[in-house]
Amino acid sequence: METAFYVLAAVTVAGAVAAMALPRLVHCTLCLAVAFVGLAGHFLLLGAEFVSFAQVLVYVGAVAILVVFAMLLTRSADAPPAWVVSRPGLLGVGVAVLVFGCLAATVAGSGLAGREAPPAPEVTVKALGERLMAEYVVPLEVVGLLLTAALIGAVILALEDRAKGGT
Amino acid sequence: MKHTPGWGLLKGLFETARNFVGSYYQPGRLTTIEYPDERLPVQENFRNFPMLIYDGADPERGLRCVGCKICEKECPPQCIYIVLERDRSGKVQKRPRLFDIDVSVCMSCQICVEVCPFDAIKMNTEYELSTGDRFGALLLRKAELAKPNEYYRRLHPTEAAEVDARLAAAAQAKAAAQAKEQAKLTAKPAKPAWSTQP
Amino acid sequence: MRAQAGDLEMRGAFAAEPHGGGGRSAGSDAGWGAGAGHEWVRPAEPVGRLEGEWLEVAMGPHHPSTHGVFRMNVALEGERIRKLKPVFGYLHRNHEKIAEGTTYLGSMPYTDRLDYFCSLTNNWAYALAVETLAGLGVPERAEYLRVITGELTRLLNHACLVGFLLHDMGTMGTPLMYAFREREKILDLFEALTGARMMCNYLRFGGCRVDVPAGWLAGAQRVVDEFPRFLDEFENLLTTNEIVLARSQGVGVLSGALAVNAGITGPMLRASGVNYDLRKVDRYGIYDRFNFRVPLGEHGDVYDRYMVRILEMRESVKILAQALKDLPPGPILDPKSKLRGFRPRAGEAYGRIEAPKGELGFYLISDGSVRPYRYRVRPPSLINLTVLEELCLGHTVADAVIVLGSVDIVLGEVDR
Amino acid sequence: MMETLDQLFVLLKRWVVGEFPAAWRLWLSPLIDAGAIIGVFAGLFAVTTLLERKGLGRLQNRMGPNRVGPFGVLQPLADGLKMLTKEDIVPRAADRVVHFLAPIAMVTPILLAYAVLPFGRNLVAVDFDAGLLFFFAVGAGTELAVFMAGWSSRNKYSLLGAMRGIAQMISYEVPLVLSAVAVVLVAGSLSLPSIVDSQAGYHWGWLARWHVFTPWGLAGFILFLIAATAESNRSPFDLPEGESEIIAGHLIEYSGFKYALFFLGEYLGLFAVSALGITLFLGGWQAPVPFLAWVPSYLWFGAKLLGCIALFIWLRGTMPRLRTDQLMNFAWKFMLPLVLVNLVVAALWHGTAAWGFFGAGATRWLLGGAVLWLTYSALSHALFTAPGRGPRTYRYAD
Repeated sequence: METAFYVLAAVTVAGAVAAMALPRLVHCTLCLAVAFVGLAGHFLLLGAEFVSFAQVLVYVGAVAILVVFAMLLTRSADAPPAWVVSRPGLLGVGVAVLVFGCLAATVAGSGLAGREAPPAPEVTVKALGERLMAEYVVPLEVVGLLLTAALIGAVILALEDRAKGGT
Repeated sequence: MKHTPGWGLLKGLFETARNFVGSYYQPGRLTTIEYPDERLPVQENFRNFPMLIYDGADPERGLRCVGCKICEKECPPQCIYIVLERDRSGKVQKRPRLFDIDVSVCMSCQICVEVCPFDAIKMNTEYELSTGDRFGALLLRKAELAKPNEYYRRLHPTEAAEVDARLAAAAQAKAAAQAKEQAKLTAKPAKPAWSTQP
Repeated sequence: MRAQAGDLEMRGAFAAEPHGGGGRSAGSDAGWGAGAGHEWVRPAEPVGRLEGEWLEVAMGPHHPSTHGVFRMNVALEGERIRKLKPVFGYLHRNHEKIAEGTTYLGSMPYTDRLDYFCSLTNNWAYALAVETLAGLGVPERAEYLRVITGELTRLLNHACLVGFLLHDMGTMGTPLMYAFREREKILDLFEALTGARMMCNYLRFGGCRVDVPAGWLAGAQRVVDEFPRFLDEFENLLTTNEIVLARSQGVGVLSGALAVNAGITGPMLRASGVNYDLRKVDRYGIYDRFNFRVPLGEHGDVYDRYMVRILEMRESVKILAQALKDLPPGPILDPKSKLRGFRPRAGEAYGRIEAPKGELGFYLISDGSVRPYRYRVRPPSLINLTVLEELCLGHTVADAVIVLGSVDIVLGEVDR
Repeated sequence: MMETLDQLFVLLKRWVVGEFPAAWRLWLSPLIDAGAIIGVFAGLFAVTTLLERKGLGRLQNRMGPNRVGPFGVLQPLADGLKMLTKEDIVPRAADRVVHFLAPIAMVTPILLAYAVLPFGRNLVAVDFDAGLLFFFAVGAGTELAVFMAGWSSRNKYSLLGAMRGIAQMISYEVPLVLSAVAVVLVAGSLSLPSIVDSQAGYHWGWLARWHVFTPWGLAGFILFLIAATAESNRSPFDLPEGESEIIAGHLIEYSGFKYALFFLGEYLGLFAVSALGITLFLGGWQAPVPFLAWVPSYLWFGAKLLGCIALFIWLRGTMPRLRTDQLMNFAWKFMLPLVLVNLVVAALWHGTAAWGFFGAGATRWLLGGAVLWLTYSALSHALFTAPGRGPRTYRYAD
């Protein structure tokens, strides 16, 4: 299990780094998908089947595809810039390191770090569903409503643009 | 017209199913001829490339062609090449020394057959002519083109019967004319080299 | 458009272009369209915000659905066609100039090769032109034989065309195979009669080359009797298929007015609702003796063009049944006609018939020699093709393919 | 005896695994499963290519392949040899790495999907609690493969093909998943073996309790089949390949072994999605009638799979292709509402399961069927009928 964790971690991190660093947008997207799959592997390793599969379904099956589709439609993926890391980019790395340091220090300083992890509860899909549909049904519905509103809003925006464009 | 959606799709599926089943027992549905194993019968009128007809047994002497070059002139793609025979003194003889047909050019139009006044060139029905040598083997020489009259009769019986009757009538008329002339002049004219045997 | 966009152009693949852009080098800027004097479909620079970039695609000459070596240069927005330029000439064989250098008879086998699906109607149009020029008559039996072979040709052409059209819609060749199955039977008849399946070279000036062999008429009768069954089967297969309806109705609409102005003829014109069939208008040959009707479309879309052809086949079957019944005995060749040394008097003539694809005409000028002084073909395929862009604009790539299919072209005739 | 025959492969594996030391067993068991799945379904792929060519041939009144071996049975072998010996062409402008990875990315997720499918009683590689979700999740990976192939080939046709492919697969995933959700709703489980178990038994001792014999199940099965056809890019939804329009779409620049891999992936996808349809609606490996229950379960499964494949071949030989916009309209405006209504009907069916009065079954059937039929006719009337559309009559001039 240890080995599996390290392999998955390596894949995930490598995918994430490549997604940031590669010059071609298409390669970045594909690497991002690899990172998503790696994350799903971690969930699986933790025994969270449902979350893992949902991760693949949503992130690989939808988010990555969305990016890909945007690329296909715009063709901006064809022109790779010479070098991606600009000076503000380096600044960004610095900020990221700072933030990571802060968070790590906080976590290490809190009481959580030393505590023995409780045994993972056995989560079945059934239990998950029952929770969502009974206890958390109102938040779920609110989220659904919000997403629907966003969807309709996007459609309306696109429609307006087309009307102005004249075609 | 009332049209239930989906019905057209089902009708199409039914039709293909009928054809699927039908192809196993209705010969009209499965028209495939598995060529190298079986062959369609050659139709009598079928034509492929021209051939030269000779009478008797000797392809050289019995050749009906007199080298008049009409076919060479009339051939639309000009695939016929004729050189006449000359005797020792250089005098042109009434038979071809070379008679080549480039079947890579020939378009099987049969015009040479129609314009030939001597019924010397006819259409062959041989169609398995594929070869690896497209320059040499597709240029048919006189020896390859020459076919006996019996062969022609076998390929095109109806047409050959007509031709034979016509030639026989012509030969008879000629013989009659000759006999008349002979009787009148009592001289013996040289027999034309291209006259055919009755 | 940015230079980098050239990445996706199929550079160099268009170097050998038969028309235009003579001095263009293969590696020029964006591959094509940049050459001098070569008008291409590239849009003017700035486009609307959401219009996106146009993708230029050369469909053909090596494309399975261009019915030969035909090319459509299309500019796509997504999959919508914004511009379309037909490019042809890949199969140009110099037919008209060759004909001016050969005898009248010598051109007859070449006409077989114009529209190689319909050699017998090509023969007919050419024979009609020469007969008009030379003042030859045609014996009655030969006229009947011409009608029989001509209508059989129409059957096989239309059957194959609708097969190809549906194949272009993506039916995996099933209707095409059924059409070819029937075509096979008609081709067998042609072979028995004329000696060749496709390059028939059957008609002669003033009649036909050979008379029908024994048993041929019975065979033809059988084929004609069975043909309506094939048509029923074909219509069951796809005529009311919802996908076919959705694909072909309202697609490639050709208005009657445009069709007339563009000189469109044949089933394509009639599908647009214009009643013009040379068999009725000219009554050439003996068509006034037969009882048949002319189906007319209403919308002028791909579906109408499909259905008009199906209905025309049904009418052709009627004509064939009548002609086979009435075929009189007699000679098949005008005694005045001759094969060699045929010299029509000086003058000019235009002979036209209703070929399966439209009005096929031959225009001849004679100077009294054995060769025509001028020889010109009016090819229905080419002229029907001229409205292609009109029909395709605003539709998708998939529609362009079936619109082209419904025009019914044979490149041998388009390029000549 | 029959019990042993039914469990033959399970016992065989148990025996083989048992022969090895305990440390190996953890790894050996999945390896054997994977090997068996790859072997069996690659074999089925070979058989199917032959069956398809033969079947299409007969549908089109042709012979089909009959030259290699008796009745052409060795044709797949010849095809395979041809594919392997062909030159592997990569366009100069192509993105070589992505071009190389695309076929692999196509086949791998599809093979993974087989892990959760129960091919017979106890014959399943992994029984995930969320097996159905796993199936759909890995299936999503093939979309990326289509994109990789289309984009990396650097061909306009392949780009168009990839665009069509992704749009189509995404759109049809929604009705595909939702039609499966109806089953989940009734069976109360995402695990495929338990879904099969929920269809065990017979009404009145002869009518199998398969979901397809309920109104929502029948509608769901048809919708599932349509969506599955679209997901596996087969006619009438073969737009991404559309060889009369964009020649071969995303596959245009592939040759040799890579093309064969795509081909394999496509067929494996077809088998997988058919197997899922069988599991969800056709009772999985259950026998259709009680007196034939002695036949080993995997044989029933195989027979049903072959039946599905035959159906797909039949459809392919008959149907024309849709157009892109019609395809999208069909998915979003027709299938999606219908599938949602079907979900409601399934819920009603589930809710009224306790009805006990005489003729309750018939009433439920009629009610559910009526709701679905009304939705179907209303939707098709609203979407597919317009003035000038539909069969026409023609006038004649004399």
